[in-house]
Amino acid sequence: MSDDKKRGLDSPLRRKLLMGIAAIPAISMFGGPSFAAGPATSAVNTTGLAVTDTEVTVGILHSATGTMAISETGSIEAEKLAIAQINEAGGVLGRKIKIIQEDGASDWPTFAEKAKKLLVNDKVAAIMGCWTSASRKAVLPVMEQYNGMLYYPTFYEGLEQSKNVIYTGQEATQQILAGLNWIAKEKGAKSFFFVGSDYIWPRTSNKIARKHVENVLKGKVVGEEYYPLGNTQFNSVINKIKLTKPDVIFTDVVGGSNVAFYKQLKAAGIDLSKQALLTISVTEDEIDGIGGENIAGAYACMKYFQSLKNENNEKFVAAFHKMWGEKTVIGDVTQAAYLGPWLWKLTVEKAGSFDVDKIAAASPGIEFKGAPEGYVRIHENHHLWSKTRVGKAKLDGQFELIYETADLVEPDPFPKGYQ
Amino acid sequence: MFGDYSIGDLGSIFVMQGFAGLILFSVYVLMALGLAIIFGQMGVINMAHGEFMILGAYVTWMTSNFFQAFLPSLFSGYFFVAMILAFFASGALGMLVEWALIRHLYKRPLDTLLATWGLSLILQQAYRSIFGAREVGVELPQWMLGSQKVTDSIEVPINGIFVMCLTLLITIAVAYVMYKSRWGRQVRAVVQNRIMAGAVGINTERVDCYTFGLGCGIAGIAGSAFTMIGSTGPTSGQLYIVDTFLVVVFGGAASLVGTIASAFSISQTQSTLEFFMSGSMAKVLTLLAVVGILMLRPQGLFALKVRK
Amino acid sequence: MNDNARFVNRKELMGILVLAVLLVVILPLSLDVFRLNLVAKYLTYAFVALGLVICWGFGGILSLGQGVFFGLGGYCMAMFLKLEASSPENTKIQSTPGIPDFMDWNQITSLPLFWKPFHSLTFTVIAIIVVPAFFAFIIGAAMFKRRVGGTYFAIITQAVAAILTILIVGQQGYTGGINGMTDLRTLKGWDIRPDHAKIVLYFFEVALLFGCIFIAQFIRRSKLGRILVAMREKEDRVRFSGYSVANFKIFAFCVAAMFAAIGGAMFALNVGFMSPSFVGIVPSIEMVIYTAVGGRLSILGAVYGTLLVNFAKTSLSESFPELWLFGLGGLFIAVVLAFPNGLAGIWGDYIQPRIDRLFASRKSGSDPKADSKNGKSFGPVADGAPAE
Amino acid sequence: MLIGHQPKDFLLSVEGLTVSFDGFKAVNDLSFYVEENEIRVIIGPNGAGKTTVLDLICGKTKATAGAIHFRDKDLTKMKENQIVQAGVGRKFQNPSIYDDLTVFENLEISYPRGRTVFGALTFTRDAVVRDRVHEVAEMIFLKDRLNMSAELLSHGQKQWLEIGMLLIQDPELLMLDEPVAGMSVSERVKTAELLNTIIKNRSVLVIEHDMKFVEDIAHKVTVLHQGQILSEGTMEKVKNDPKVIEVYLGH
Repeated sequence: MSDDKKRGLDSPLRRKLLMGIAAIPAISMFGGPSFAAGPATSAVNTTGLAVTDTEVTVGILHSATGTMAISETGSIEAEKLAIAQINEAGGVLGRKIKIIQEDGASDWPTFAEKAKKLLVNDKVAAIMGCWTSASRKAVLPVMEQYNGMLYYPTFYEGLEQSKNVIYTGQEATQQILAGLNWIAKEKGAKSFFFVGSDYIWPRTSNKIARKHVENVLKGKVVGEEYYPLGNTQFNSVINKIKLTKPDVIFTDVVGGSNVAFYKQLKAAGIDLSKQALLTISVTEDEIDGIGGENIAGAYACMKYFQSLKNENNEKFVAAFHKMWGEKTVIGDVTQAAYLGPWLWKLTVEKAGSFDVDKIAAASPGIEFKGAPEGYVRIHENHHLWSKTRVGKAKLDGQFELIYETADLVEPDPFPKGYQ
Repeated sequence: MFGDYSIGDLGSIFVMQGFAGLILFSVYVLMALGLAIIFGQMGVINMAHGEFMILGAYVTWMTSNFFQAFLPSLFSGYFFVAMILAFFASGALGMLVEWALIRHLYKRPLDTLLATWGLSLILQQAYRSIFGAREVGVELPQWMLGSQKVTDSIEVPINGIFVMCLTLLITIAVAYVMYKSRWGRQVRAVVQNRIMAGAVGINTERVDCYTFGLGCGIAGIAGSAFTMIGSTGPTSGQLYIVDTFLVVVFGGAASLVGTIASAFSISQTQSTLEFFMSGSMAKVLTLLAVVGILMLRPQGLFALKVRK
Repeated sequence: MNDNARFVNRKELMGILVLAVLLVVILPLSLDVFRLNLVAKYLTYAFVALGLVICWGFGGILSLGQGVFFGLGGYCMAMFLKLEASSPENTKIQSTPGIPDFMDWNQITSLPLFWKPFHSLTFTVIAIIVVPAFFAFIIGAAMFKRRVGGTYFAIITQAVAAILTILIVGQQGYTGGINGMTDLRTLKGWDIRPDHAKIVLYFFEVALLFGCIFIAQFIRRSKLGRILVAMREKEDRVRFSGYSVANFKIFAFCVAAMFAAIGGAMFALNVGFMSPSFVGIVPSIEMVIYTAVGGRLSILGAVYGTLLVNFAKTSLSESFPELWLFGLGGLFIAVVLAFPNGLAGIWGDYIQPRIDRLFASRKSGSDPKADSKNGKSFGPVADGAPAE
Repeated sequence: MLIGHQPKDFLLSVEGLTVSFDGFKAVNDLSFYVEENEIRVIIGPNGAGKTTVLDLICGKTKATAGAIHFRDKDLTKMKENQIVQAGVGRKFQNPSIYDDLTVFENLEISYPRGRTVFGALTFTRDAVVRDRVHEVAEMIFLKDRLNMSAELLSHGQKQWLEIGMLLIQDPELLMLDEPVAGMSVSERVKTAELLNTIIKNRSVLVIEHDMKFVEDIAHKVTVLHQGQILSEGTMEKVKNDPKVIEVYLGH
């Protein structure tokens, strides 16, 4: 444990250094693999993208500053890692990937502005980016107007589908339903208490969860509460939870509020080894701030945990740690962000072109067997087929895999009966 | 909504809810005390107050790491050391800021607001560069976790009790320093008549510097205490700033009693409302009530009528 | 002295012309459409800064809640555009076609009553001006009649900004929540997204901006402007000269609110969406810094200050996102400590006198007395004491 | 309406006026009357409540009890600007002028026209205004300083400017708080001369310490002590009042 804590002192500095290195096109870091001469540029790029005979430019657009930097740092790291690996393996159609990174500064209009800059000025072939729904909603019209390609990593509320976006995270039904089924069966849960931050993702997720609890599981939602983003006082809702004694607390609290919520829950004497709690908003990244001791015993419903035991994941975790520091944790979104550049590479190679229209058309059916979460495939609706998993938080901040769906779950961004 | 519950259940919930209100009250007092000293006594609006608090939180985090690494046997007591260090770290930074920045702006209170806002941006970025963009988790000693069972159905969180005791202690200390000690008399003398105070031999510059340092130091303690209930990240300080200012202004800036009374009324209103409606609406209604009352009574709850 | 009574004097006219040449000729010719659209976005903040010059610079009333009015104006415009973008054909995949998408997501099945008037452009344009002005009037009347001022007013406006943000985010079925209103497309059937539309909108906005500059200039040149300055300095004296100080403050605050609202509406048009991230405390304070950098007493300075800070923000954050926050923070401190009159102060103290000397040596025939007088009141009151 | 109506029409009647600050009664049950065209001087030791009385009349401080009637208007219920518009002008102890404006602008702002927001916006500097400003400027010895920024004036000139600002308002009741304080001897003489011209055709309420000056101008003197009237009457009568001698003049 003391080991775990010491890293905090040295890792940011070290991360800084490493980031600086990574900013140099990754070729220098990996010793310059030889790039096979690819097909002629005129053939693979008919729309004036920033593609030369040796290089293709891709944008990374996340918040490096502001309140969201806490969450988005992992995504930036994962995307840089994936791109470095792709370059090491020979690039895309014989071209090395060059990164232009922009800072969305946790501000939605800035995201739109930077997205536009990446597409219009820099003519990037694809953008890996966005984290919050709000930033994606701001960027989406820009992507559609200027015909860009966005790889969006976060699990989100659904109700969206675009030719110009590949959603590498799960949409709400994909993430939630299997988890609810599991906990209802496993714990015999009949009553649920929902706590969320007050914005669209928790509200939509809870709406879906409520319909599922009431209509499918024949259970009851005994409370549904929302707090403003950044709220730090949860004692009142904790009292309500104590009053209603739900079988399951279902949470989608985000950001700094998360930390306050679990600390106060623990302090109020709610023992998560006895009281079932299912969260869809806490990944390994969040536990870093919450502290493992405050959340141990809670269940999280995700598609990926750092502790997954498979060959792909072990390689991924090792590479990630090599690049970003041994103790950097990897959460669900970080893994989904890692998928973005790979899926794009595979699609480009299948389409034989960087043109956005061709990539959009070629995307459905693309399979990525090297995904750390296991096999994934792009659906016609541009979301991913993926498994849903339930993990139990441990003291050391990792999750222990408890349950996973047998098959890939189909993404359903406009779920019938849940709207 | 209460139909399904027994009288006993409801009773204990109301007790616990009252306690939740008291915790919120303590948190508000702790946040606002430092600001009340600075704003009330010096008229300076310190927009970087939240960042001084977070400095205290980071100091606590570093202290806990240090104890875990080098003095694991004393870990259970590290929190007290951390609070003292937090006080001095934030206080020292505060005095530095006073000397370099605030001192030149006493005649322009609105400008201190802009300058300290700039300072808060710089501090946020500094935290991000030094400690990383991610939040840090501060590990607490075992005895500070969990809750104390009072009866079968009534439990009170230990960290809540801790915050309340701390608040009481600091309030008494501040009251003593401000109203009983020689130094407190000097501070008040400077507030009432700077020129006269200077003329009778009070070093007004030093008094200002220490006052600002004291306010920031208390912010540091508050930040240290809040690692028990909240998050520690580069931008966490901003979560507190509006609430803090409203508590101080609502109380009537120059009055310590006012600050406490206002913290009490705001926290009780909010925690009561929270029980009957969603947290978001409770917050909106509380803020609206505060702003509404301030419009009717702009001098705050406890301002004295003075001869101008 | 007679010159003083005129609405613009020669030097001020020169200043306005220079700005006009910059905005109408130089920038459009030298920038591509993307960058020009960025300038258009920055200029929407210039409206707010201009309003702050009147209410903070002249009147001494510092509002930290200008984002509220920017937001109200922007939301009014965005509601109209959103309704137009939500025609039944565009929204046929929704369970209730014909209402904005976010309402559909929140199980709202019919258009709320307060949305209905926003089908009319005329109503919308009126609302953009009237709603924020009315709101400012209520706040102003409540505060100024009871003589709340200075720091108290600043903090209360800040709280108002916080309340409105929480409300907009919380009532997402009616407001679009934290995502805001996105994907705005057409204005009366005219697509606002393509490049040529952006250019038209840019010029329209510049024209509006000059309209506001002239209004601000008119106010400053009128007796009302002098009363505001007098009030900032000696509020009591103004009262005892027979003026109702509160009414003048309310007026200044309302004008500032209207300017901010026009800026907000132009933002919605230029950028194509509106979100609560403009309503809160952080953007409101940032808008104050634009004014401070330009010089809080200078009408034209507000425009230059806004452009400068935003250009710096964009270019610095493109290359050094971390440095940017240090830079912005440092800018706040530097402006307050070293240059309380901002760019206009630097211009008036250092550059203008040299130019004057240059001119004076060339044509000694000009009236030196009038010149020095004008120089002073233009370089916007370079010697003026800081507002507070 | 008949109750409390004074048999004789005073310009200003102050009755039972009381104000307390946290229990301390700065003015205690004070009554006095000022006639048309009367020059009344209020004297009294420091802290007697002189300035507070002026503050109460002009609305700067609100009375705890009592009434102040100016003609048939109850000033205690009016705001400062309304009181000014009713015809009461006030000069403060320290010169209170607008440093950022020129002398001309200082006087112009005080010119009683365009006092509403809209009026101020549409106010034009026409010949009538200019002539009046020049006329007043001449009276207050600042004719050739009209375009000067007011902050550059000397202390005495600032006092004159403030008097000029009152003059241009043409109030029926003029209240002056220590108009010659801090002036040089020559300025004092000029000020007395100035006051003698401007007090014609109006009532004046003056607070002053300079006894010589008081004797020169006062029709009637009121002596305040601890918020109450100690003595009232002609200078002669007051000077010989033993109570007054004890608390004030004797020292």
